[in-house]
Parts: sequence; C-alpha cells; structure tokens
Amino acid sequence: MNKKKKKITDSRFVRVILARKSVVFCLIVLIVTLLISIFADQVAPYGYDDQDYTSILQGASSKHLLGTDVLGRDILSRLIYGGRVSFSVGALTVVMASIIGIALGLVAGVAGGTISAVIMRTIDAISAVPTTIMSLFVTAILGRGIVNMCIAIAITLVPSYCRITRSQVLSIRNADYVVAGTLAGNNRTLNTIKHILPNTISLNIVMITMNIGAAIMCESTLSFLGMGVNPPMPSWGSMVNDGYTYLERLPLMAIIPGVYIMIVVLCFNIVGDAVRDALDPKLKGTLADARTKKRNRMKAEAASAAAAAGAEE
Amino acid sequence: MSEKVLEIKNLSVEYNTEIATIFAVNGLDMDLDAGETLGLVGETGAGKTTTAKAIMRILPEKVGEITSGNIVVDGKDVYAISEAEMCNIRGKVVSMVFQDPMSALNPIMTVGDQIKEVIRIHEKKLTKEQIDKKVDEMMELVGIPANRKVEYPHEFSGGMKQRIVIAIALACEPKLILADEPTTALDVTIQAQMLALIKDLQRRLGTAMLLITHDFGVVAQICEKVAVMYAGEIIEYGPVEKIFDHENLHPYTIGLFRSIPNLKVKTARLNAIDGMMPDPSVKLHGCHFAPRCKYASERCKADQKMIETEPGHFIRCCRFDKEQGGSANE
Amino acid sequence: MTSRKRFWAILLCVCLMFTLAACTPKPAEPQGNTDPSQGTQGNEQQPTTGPQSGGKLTVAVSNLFADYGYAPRISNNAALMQAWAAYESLLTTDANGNDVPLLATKWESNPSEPSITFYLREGVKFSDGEPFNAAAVQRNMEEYASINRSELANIESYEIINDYTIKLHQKAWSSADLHTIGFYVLFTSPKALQDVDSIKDRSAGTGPFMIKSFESGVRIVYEKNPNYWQEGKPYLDELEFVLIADASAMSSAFRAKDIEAAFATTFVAGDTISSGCAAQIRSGEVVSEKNSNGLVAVGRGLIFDSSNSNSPFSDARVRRAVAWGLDEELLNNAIFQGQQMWTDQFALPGQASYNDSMKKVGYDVEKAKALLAEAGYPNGFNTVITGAPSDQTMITAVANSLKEIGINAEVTVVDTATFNSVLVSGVFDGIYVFPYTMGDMAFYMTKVFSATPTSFKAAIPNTPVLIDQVKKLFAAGSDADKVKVEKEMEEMLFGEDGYFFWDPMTVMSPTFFKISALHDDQALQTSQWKAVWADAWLEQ
Amino acid sequence: MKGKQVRKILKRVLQSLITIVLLTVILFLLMQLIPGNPIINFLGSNATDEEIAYYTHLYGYDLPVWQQYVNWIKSMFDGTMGFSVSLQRNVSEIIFSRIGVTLTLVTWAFIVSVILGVAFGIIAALNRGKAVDTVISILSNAGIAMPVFWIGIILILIFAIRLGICPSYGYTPISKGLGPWFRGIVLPVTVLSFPSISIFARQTRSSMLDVINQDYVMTAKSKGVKKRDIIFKHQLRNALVPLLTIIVNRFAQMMGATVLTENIFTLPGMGSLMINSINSRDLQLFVDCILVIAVFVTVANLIVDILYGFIDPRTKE
Repeated sequence: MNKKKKKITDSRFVRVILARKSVVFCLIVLIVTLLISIFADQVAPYGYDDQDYTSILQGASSKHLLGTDVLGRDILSRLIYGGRVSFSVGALTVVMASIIGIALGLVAGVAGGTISAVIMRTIDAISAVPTTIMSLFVTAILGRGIVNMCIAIAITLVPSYCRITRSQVLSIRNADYVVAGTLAGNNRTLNTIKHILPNTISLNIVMITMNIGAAIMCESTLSFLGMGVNPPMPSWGSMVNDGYTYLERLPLMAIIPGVYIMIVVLCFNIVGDAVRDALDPKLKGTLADARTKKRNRMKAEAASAAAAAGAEE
Repeated sequence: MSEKVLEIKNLSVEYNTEIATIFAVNGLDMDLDAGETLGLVGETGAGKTTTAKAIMRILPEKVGEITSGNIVVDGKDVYAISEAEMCNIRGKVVSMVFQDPMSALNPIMTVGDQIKEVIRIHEKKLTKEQIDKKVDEMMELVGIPANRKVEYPHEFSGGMKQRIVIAIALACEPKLILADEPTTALDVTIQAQMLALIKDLQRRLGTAMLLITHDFGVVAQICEKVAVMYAGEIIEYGPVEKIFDHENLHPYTIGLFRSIPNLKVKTARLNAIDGMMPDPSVKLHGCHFAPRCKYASERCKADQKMIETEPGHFIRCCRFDKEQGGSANE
Repeated sequence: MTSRKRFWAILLCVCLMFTLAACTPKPAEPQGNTDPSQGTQGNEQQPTTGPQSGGKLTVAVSNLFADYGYAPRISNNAALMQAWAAYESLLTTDANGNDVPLLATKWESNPSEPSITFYLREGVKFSDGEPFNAAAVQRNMEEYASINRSELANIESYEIINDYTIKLHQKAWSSADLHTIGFYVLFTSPKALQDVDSIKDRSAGTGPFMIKSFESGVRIVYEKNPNYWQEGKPYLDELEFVLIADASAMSSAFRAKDIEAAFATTFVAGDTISSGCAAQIRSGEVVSEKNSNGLVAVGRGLIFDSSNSNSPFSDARVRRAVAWGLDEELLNNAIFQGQQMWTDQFALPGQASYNDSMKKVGYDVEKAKALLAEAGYPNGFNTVITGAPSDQTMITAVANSLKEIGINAEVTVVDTATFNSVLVSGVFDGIYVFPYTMGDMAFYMTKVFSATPTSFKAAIPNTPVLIDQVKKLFAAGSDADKVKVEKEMEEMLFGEDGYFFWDPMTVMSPTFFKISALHDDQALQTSQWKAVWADAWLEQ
Repeated sequence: MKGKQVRKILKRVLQSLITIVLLTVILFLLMQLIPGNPIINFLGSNATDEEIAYYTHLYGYDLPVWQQYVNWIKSMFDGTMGFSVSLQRNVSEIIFSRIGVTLTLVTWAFIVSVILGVAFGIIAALNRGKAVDTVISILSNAGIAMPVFWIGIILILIFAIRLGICPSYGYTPISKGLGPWFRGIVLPVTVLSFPSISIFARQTRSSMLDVINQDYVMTAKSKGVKKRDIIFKHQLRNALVPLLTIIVNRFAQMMGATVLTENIFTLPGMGSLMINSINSRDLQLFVDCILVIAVFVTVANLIVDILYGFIDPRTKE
C-alpha cells in the first residue's frame, strides 16, 4: 500500500495542494457538498417541493432544522437541492467559456492581422460591459432556465480565457519547438493544436479553477434578480430573494443560503489559489516559526550524530 | 595605517526555513586592513554571500540569524548598534555590489535618481546642484555619459548596469566595498574592464575590498590576500603569491587548483574533487573536509584550528601541526 | 506561522459565521400577521376638531407613471389614482359604488337616438384660469380620440347645446359609455392642449392640486390649486407620491415617519408592512384599512387555452375537473394567511350579482378524476402553468395540488413584459394565471365575450350564447333586471355545468396604511381608484 | 513626450473608439433579439390594437432595422440619445438625472476600496505570517466569496431594520445636508466596496511579497535607505504596477454591481433604471444605459493604459 501511495504524492502538483491543511479542509467541504447535492434525494429530509400548509414561515424546529418558507417547504432540503443548480451551472459555464475562449484565443494568436484585430476588438467590446449587466442582457434575450443562464454567464467569462490564451500563444509562437513543428510538415492548424495548445493549458486550468467560484456567484446573482431557474426548482440565489421579502419576519431564511454560497465559493477560491501555486513554478515558501526551528534543530542534531557515527565505521 | 576596517570573530549564521535549518557559516574569523583587497574563494554554497550579507546586516528578516560571533566594521560592532545607525553605515562606510546586474536596479526609477538617492542620504549638507554634479562625476568615473542619467535601467546592457551599481556603491567613498561575484554575470571582455575599473577606483579612493568569487583568475589579477572557504568556514588564508605557488596547501585548495583545466596538456577527463559538498542542514564537527580528504585520519575528527605554516599563511588542517609531528605532502 | 494555525483560523471564522447567522434575534414583536381590520369602516378615530388645512401628505406607491402632465396618455388605474390630484372627470363614485356628480351635475342617456347628454357644473376654472365649458369638454374628447383612446371609439359626433350642456351622439347604443367616458376622460385646459410642451411635468387641470415638481421614477409633488372650484379645499398644502418599490423599505419608511400613507398592492407588501410596523399598529399610531365591497379589488384566476383544439382544456369537462380538483379556499388561506378574500364566481359573496342558488363546484378529487377519465384522460396529462413573478408562490402551490389529480403542470415564470403582452394576445399553452379587475360585470365581460374582444382574444373561443348574454346585460333596463342577468351569467360560467373558461383563485384588495393623524372620511380607501384628494386633511 | 509615445497613445485612443462603435452594433443587433416591445407594456393590458399601432408608428418601431440604427446613431449626436417609451422623455434627460447617483456611489466605493485595500495589503505583506496577516487573508478570501446582494441584505437587516440608524431606501442628495446624505450612502458604498477591498488587499499583498524578494530591494537596503522609504518608494511603487489592471477591472465590475446595490436600496441610479427598463422592455433606454456604462469603462481602460506608459517605463517602446 505504501508503494502505491508514494506514487500519488510524487507528482509535485498533488504534493503542493496537500501541503496546506486549509486547502485539504476546503477540498473535503467541496466534495461533501457536491456529494450531498448529487444524492439529494436520499440525503434531504423532504422533497424540494413538499408543501405543508400547516407550518408556514416557521423558524428552526426539530421537524425543520432550518425552518420553512412561505409554502411550508423545508429550507434545508431546498438548500441541498439548490446545490445541483449551482454546481451544474458552475461547471457547465466554465467548460463552455474555456472552450470558446481558448479557441478564439488560439485563432487570434496564430492568425494575427485583421482577424486577430477583429476578434480582440469584439472581446474588448464584450468585456467593456460589466459581467452582471451583460448576463442580464443575454438572459433577457434567451429567457430563463439553466442552459440559458450558463450561456449568459459563459459569454461574460470568454474574454478572460481568450486574452490569456492569445498572450500565451504570442509569447511561444516563434519558440524553437513550434517552428520545428512547422518544419516537420504539420500544416498551421495541426501545428497549433499539437504544439501551441498544450502549453496554454496550464494557465487556463488556473483560470478555470478561479472562475468556478465566480460563475456560481454570477448564477446566484441572476437567480436573486429572478432570472434564474423556474420554480419550484430551488437555487441559492432565488432562496435569498424569497428570504428578502420576509426579511422582517424571518431573517434566517435570507441569511442561510447566503452563508452556503459564501462557503462554497470561498472553498473554490482557496483550492483555486492552491492550484495556481502548484502550477506556478516560483512557489513562495513559508517562514518557520519558533516551534519549527526547534524541530529542525533537533532533526539536524540527530542527522549529524548519525553522520558522525557513520564516519566512524 | 594598518588599523582594521573589518574584523569578524567566530561568526556563525543559520537560515531557518519551513523545511530545515541551514548552517551557512560555522565559526568564521576574518579581518581586513584599510585599502587591502581580500579574495574570498569557494564553491557555491560555501557561505560566501551569506558572510557578505551578514556584514551588511541585510540577512532576510526572521529567516537568517547570527547564532555566534560578532562583526566589527570600522570600529563599530554591527550587531550592537541600532537600525538607524546601521543605515548611516550602509552605503557610507561599507557598500555592496551584487552579482546579477540585470535585476539589481529598480526598474521604474531613472539611473540618475538611484545614484542620487544614496548621496542624498549620506551627504546631507550638499545642495541640489552639488548632488547633481556628484552624480555626473560618478557616471563619468564609471565610464557612462552623464546625459544618460535620465534613462531607465532597461535601456542599458548588463555591463553598463554593473557600472551603475558600482557607481552607486562608490558614490559616498566608502571605506569597505563588498563585491559579490561582480563579474560572473558578464562576458569575459566586459569582465576585464570591470576589474580594471574597480582596481583603479580602489586605488584612487583608498577603499578596502572583499571580493567574493569562485574564479581563481580574478583573484590572481586583483587581490593581495586570499581566503579559501569550505562548508561555512575558512580553511586556508594567506597572501596571493604564497597560495598560488602550489605547495604545502590545504588538500581542498590543492583539489581546487587541480580542477582548473590545463590548456597545454591533452586530458580525457577533467579531474574534480570526489565526494559531495556536505549537507548544510547537518551540524558539522571536526574537519568539514575530512569525508572527502585523501589524508583523512583519526585526528581529523577533532575541531581543527588555524595553524600558521609560514608568516601570514594559515591552514586549518592538523597535518600541518608541527608540534604533533604532522608531515605535509606524503 | 505554519499552515496549521491558518487552518484553525479558517475553521473558527466559518463557525463564527454560522453562529452569527443562526442566532440573529427573532423579531421582538409576535408573528407579524396582525389581522388588519375587515370591513369598510376601519378603526377610524373620530376627528377631534373639524378639518384643518395645511401640511404635506407623502404617500408611498409601488409604481410611478411616466408623465402626469399630458392626461390623455394616462390609462392604467394606479396612474389615474395619482393623476386625480390634478385632473378631474365628469363622474365619481361614493363609498358603495353609486355614481356621484363631479364636473357634470346631471346626465341623461337616450338609447333610441342613441346619445348621452352631460349638464356641466358652472363657474369651474382650469388652474391656468381658462373657463371649463362645453367647448373645452369637446376639445378634450377630440384629443383623446386623436390618440385612438378606446373610450371615445363609439362616439359619432358632439353637439354643444349651450355653454354648459353637451350631447354625445353614439354610433350604437351602449350603456357602458356613460361609465367609460364619465370616469376615464380627464379634462385639461384647451390653451394647454394647444402647446403640449407647456404641460411637460406641469398640469393644467381643474383638480384640487397642480404639479409642483416631477422626478421620473422617483417622486411627484403637487401643490394647492388656487382657483379650485370647491371653496376652502383642498386642505393640504402639498401632496407627494414617492416610489418605494420594496415592501420592507416602505415599512422602515413608516417607522422613520418619512411617509404618512402607503398603498400595499400585493399581499406580500401588506404582510411585510403590517409585521414591520406591528408596534405602531398596536399603539394606533398607524392604521390599516381594507375595503371588502370588492369595488376596487383585483381578482386572480387560472385561465385555460380553451380555444386551442389540440389542448386538453378545449374540453369543458377537463376545465371543470381542474375546478373540482383544486381546494381554492384552502390554498387561498394558506398562501395569503387568510388575509385575502376568495370567491368561486366573478362577483364576491355578499355582492348583489353573487349567485347563491346555483349548483356549485366543490373540492372532490374523485369527481375530478372521474371527469378527466370521462374526457379521455384516465391517467392525467402534462401541461404548463405560466404566470408573473409576483404570482410565483401561488403557481407553485397550484401545480403541487394538480399533481394529486394526475395533471403534471410544469411551472414557468415569465418576466412582467412578456406577461403583459400575453394578457393582450391570449397566446399561451395550458394554464395562465391572470389578473382581472372586479367591479361592474358588464364592463369587464364585454372585453372578453364580444365580437371584437380586447383581452384574451386567442384563449377564449367565440361562444354566441355568452355574447348574447353580455348584450342582454347592456340592454337591461332596471337594476333588478341587470342583477337577474348577471346571476344567469355566473351560472353559465361557474355553475356545475358551466363553461369554466377561467377558475377564480383569489381576490386581492389593496391594503391602505395611514397614520391616524390623516383623516379622509374613507374617501381614499373606499374608492381608491376614484381617490378624492380634496377631502384629505392632516391634524396639525 | 517623444513623438513615438504620442503616436502610441493615439493608436490606443483609436482602438477604444473602434471598440465603442463595435459595441453599439453588437448591442443594437442583440436588442432586436429581445422578445416583446415597450408599447404594450406602456399602455397596459387593456390597450386596443389601434392604440398600439398608433404608438408603434409614432416612435418609429415600424421602420426597417438598419434605419432604426441610423436614427439611433444620429440621436447620439443631437443629444437626445433616442426616446424612452416607458418614461416618455428623451433618454439623455433620464440618464443625466440618474447618472449622478451611480457615479457618486462608484467613486466613493472606488476611493474607499483602493485606500483600504492597498493599506490592508501592505499591512498583511509587512507582517507576513503573523496573526494580522492571517486575519486579513481570511477576511479578504471571505470578502471575495460573499455575494454582493447578500451583504446588502445583512447590512439592511442590521442597520436599517434592527438599529434603524440608516435609511434602507432612497437617496438624499448632498444638498439636504451632509449627515443624512452620508447616512443614506454609507450602506450602499460598503456593499459596493467590500469585494473590491478584498481583491485589492490580496493583490497588493501578493505583489508586495513578490517585490520583497527582488534584488533591487537588497540594493536599496545596502544603500542605507530607511525601512519606511524602501516600503513606499521602492516596494509599493513596483507592486502597484500589476495592481493597475486589477483596479480598472474592479471599476468595471463595480459599475455592474450598482445594478444589484441600487435594486436592493431602491436608489434612483443607472442600475435600478436598467432593471426597470428591461422589465418594461424599454430597450432603447436599456441599451443606452449599457452603452454609457461601457463608455465609462472603456475610457477608464484607456486612461490606465496611457498611465502605464508613465508609471512603468518598460512598456514605453
């Protein structure tokens, strides 16, 4: 068992990620939340639309751990089901945005000239409009629903992928191994895919991990503004909105989903930072405090004693 | 006037990081007279740069710390005075030239301003015009046209940048200059100019210099005395002519000289000292070179002390200990 | 500081967040829904002295219209209520819905000619000094006709008999014209109508107030009209309508004494304000009034795409099955916590045209399933239920209940813009939650069941029986005949074998909150859309 | 300024103009795809076909698309920026009356977040590893993760409803006295600046840490420069260079976030105007608002790019 385990932690990427306890803790939280939402049917005490008109707008009670909403539905269960919307939107959006963004970035980087100018100016134009407003606009066109929301948010994330890929392509376009690729007979597109694309991946992966958190935030904003999924499917943003109308009577109903969003996005950001540090060559070490100094000194003494003993034989 | 510019007694420096504690310098003794040039030679990782940084008291905060010994610069104990007093010394009494000129200058400040900054700190009584004149003077001194002082570091080549770093170091005519491998990053032709420039300025301003290098050619060309450093301590110290006549030297110094490739003789393989540098995170006792030394014997286990084999030439190796009948050069 | 310390710090911070969130103090006051008083009287303290003049009344409203100067463009009720401060109409209504003279003192309608004659009040002047006379009335009516306003569509020609009498010749006799023209046509001074720019953010009407300032989307401020025809009125110096879209903002505004009155048009708004200001309501400082004579209520019902042949709802039995399958009363009390009235017909229980005697539809899941099986859907069918964001709660509840009788209704919420356009076009599938103004049955039914329907054209099929019934409504001479015909129609639509083109769900009459120092002898809350701002006054 | 630099700036200005023109085309085309038109919404549900036809013609919605675009561009220059159906007046008039609130909010939020953000970043970087550093990194991590609308709700709950010190709605202009103006604006500005403070703090901290290991800081120390000067003259100036792009990006996001903040606090600014206009399908007004905000963002980007030339000489050539 030890031998196999050793191979996993050999790769520097995994070692850096597992180095920090906070990152491990966040990873656990994310995985647990993800599993809960996937197996929501088994985990959630009630269905997300089980209406019980006898217990409307009740605070936390033994029957309903986090209280009930205006139709007597259990908030905890809706919170668990809400995870499905947020995670799926987060994942779908980021995948869509990265594919389009990287493709555009590659074309803009390799093609150069007018094509690149047109692409880059359109990208500037789209990114000139702040994300919330652009997703408002696109949702107005496409209407509500998970897929439309994903498209709306993806459009706002495409510029960042495109710009990163393009700058990466420009910097490595005339690197020797790329030129060698063309000399070896690949036509331009094949060469781009074989040589240039792999090198832009690492930066894009960092961007992806950073963007999932942002995508979930954007989704909850749209749901809060009422542009998200259709009821009765719950999403954290729409639950905050329901809670907002009854803020005076039951503040809990608005606060709890917000805390949930914050924890999930916080975990995604912390894991994203760890991924960035893992992929970023110049890792910044951390300083030793007194306790580690004592520990190191003892280790050094032991090692020198062993060395001295070794030298005697 | 042989009063000492620099005296270092039994200096030990440690670096504490997350992974381990590094024992960079283990009991170093050294002193330097005014106007004298001492070459500090040794493999990378021997603790040369750490010594220089320790002298300037710019070891990284909370990481590097002096665990024993003291450093006296121009009569003041560097680790006893306050930070404010230390700032007055840095740049005025002792200044430093770094190894990599490419990143030694602040990219968003003009070259002239970076020279002006050190003058304005130490020469409070000078007026603005006098300072500008001094900056032009220093630029001309190091061979750069004064009108280029408004340009930025990225507009200069490596060699030119190193000249500016030197100009900064010598602007306030310090008593001691610590040169940490000033020419390593430069190509050979520029290297010769740089050394000639430093030697000339040293003679003109009477500055003492501690030249840190791993290149024996530079030492021969420019230094009066040589100190060979290995694993954090000086194992041989003496005048250049004594060390360079290749007899009765410390085994490690012999190994160093032998590893310089001889152009006249056809050799299939370069000979290097076998074995590896000791692990710096392990506290060493006795002769640090013992594990790699051909003549290692039982007596090498004890801490070695510097033995004066001939006037001014010290070697830290028990084999040269006359009283105990050690015999050199079997 | 090793990562371990940072790890514990994060854990501590997260737990802190949870505890902070979980234990925020519950509102000190008891569960909010103090039951605002029923009935028209409201707990109105008798005013200590006679009406006092002076002071400024600030009323919070949930939407502001675009332009209060050019009266012909104001058509929806909320805007009219605010426009009545500056512009007046020929007729108005009293507390229980009878027509009361305002700018017209007398009126006669002659079905044979057919024509309606209005005898105008003398000595009335516009706020810019112009006289109010028959020529002014004709000029205003022609202005309304010039922008295709439907109220004047049936008028053939105008005949000025003398300075204060005008006869309107109709293309065809219709008793509704008296109300549509009498209530909805507002009169602006002809001089102002010539130069429309002069009434941009300014007013030139006969009303008790004049527009002082207007910030679009924020507030409109009226000041006293010096040459108002009713002596000594209005009592207030200034009247301001301020837009506060969000209910909890309204309740904090009441507490901060920034506003003196507020119209809560939705249930949620009413509930939030009454729970937010529970302390003030208990101490009598803030008073809430509702009116239950249905005069101004807005009904909400489920309308079906009955005219779409391949939709299950084209079969009347399926529509009746929905009526049987929904316990509307339970849903109404649950969702709106008993604060909203419910009716199973067009009219409210207790109103004259409410048909008690007919065989009614109750709540019986088995009967509903039987009807569905009879119509060919033994194990139900899939459909869609659509509505506006504000009806989201009700739609979800209905969809949940329909599941019990086998109808799986997928909920879709559309934004207000699309919602409004569907109201006009009537193009939707399955079920649509729609609002309808209660009040005069003929006035509403003519819009739905007539040769040229104006709302829900595509949804409701052209049923000659109902169109004739509506004609009978208009032709009814005396009130007694009218009520008889209305009851017949109730049975035809909502009886046990009724058409059930729509199933009434709930009736919402806006709650009017005001500070007790504001006295308006119920003019404001009974005839809210005929608010008479002249009579309101504030204890100094 | 050398000729080369002026030419570079002009090229950059031209690029921004092209971006804005391209944006007008994109927005106009996208606008045509939005279902529903403003007239039905304006007239309400009991509008007759004749009335609808009358207004459609009056406001030129029946013209071919390209002609509507030309009229729109023409209206840009004659100062009316098109006519808003739902509010019955020229769009320029409405935007002019509303832009003040949004700009006040964003400028104050911007100033607060830059000052506090950079200050926290420096403090965290300087006593790296200590408790202060951990607390600031935790709070900034959390700050980024907190949804804007949720912060707003919490602040309203605590300050407006429970303590009642700040109004939860409405904007009191400064003319009505500093006290009420400040109380009315302090909550929205906090909501707007909270995420930005966290982002600036994190970025300043990481770029300051990058700079600490640089050689020129060692050179400065060896010159005897005092600790305070090293931090501000050498470290901070170099650390600010990468911060500029982040700052201008946050400015754009803040303009976007006003949509939420003004919606929650019912402030009569551009944000709430946009929500109302999209709900009443007043597309002319909606697209004009987006254009105005996009122009502000593009100009901000332009200014920062030009500033780059001065602050970071390396980008001059």
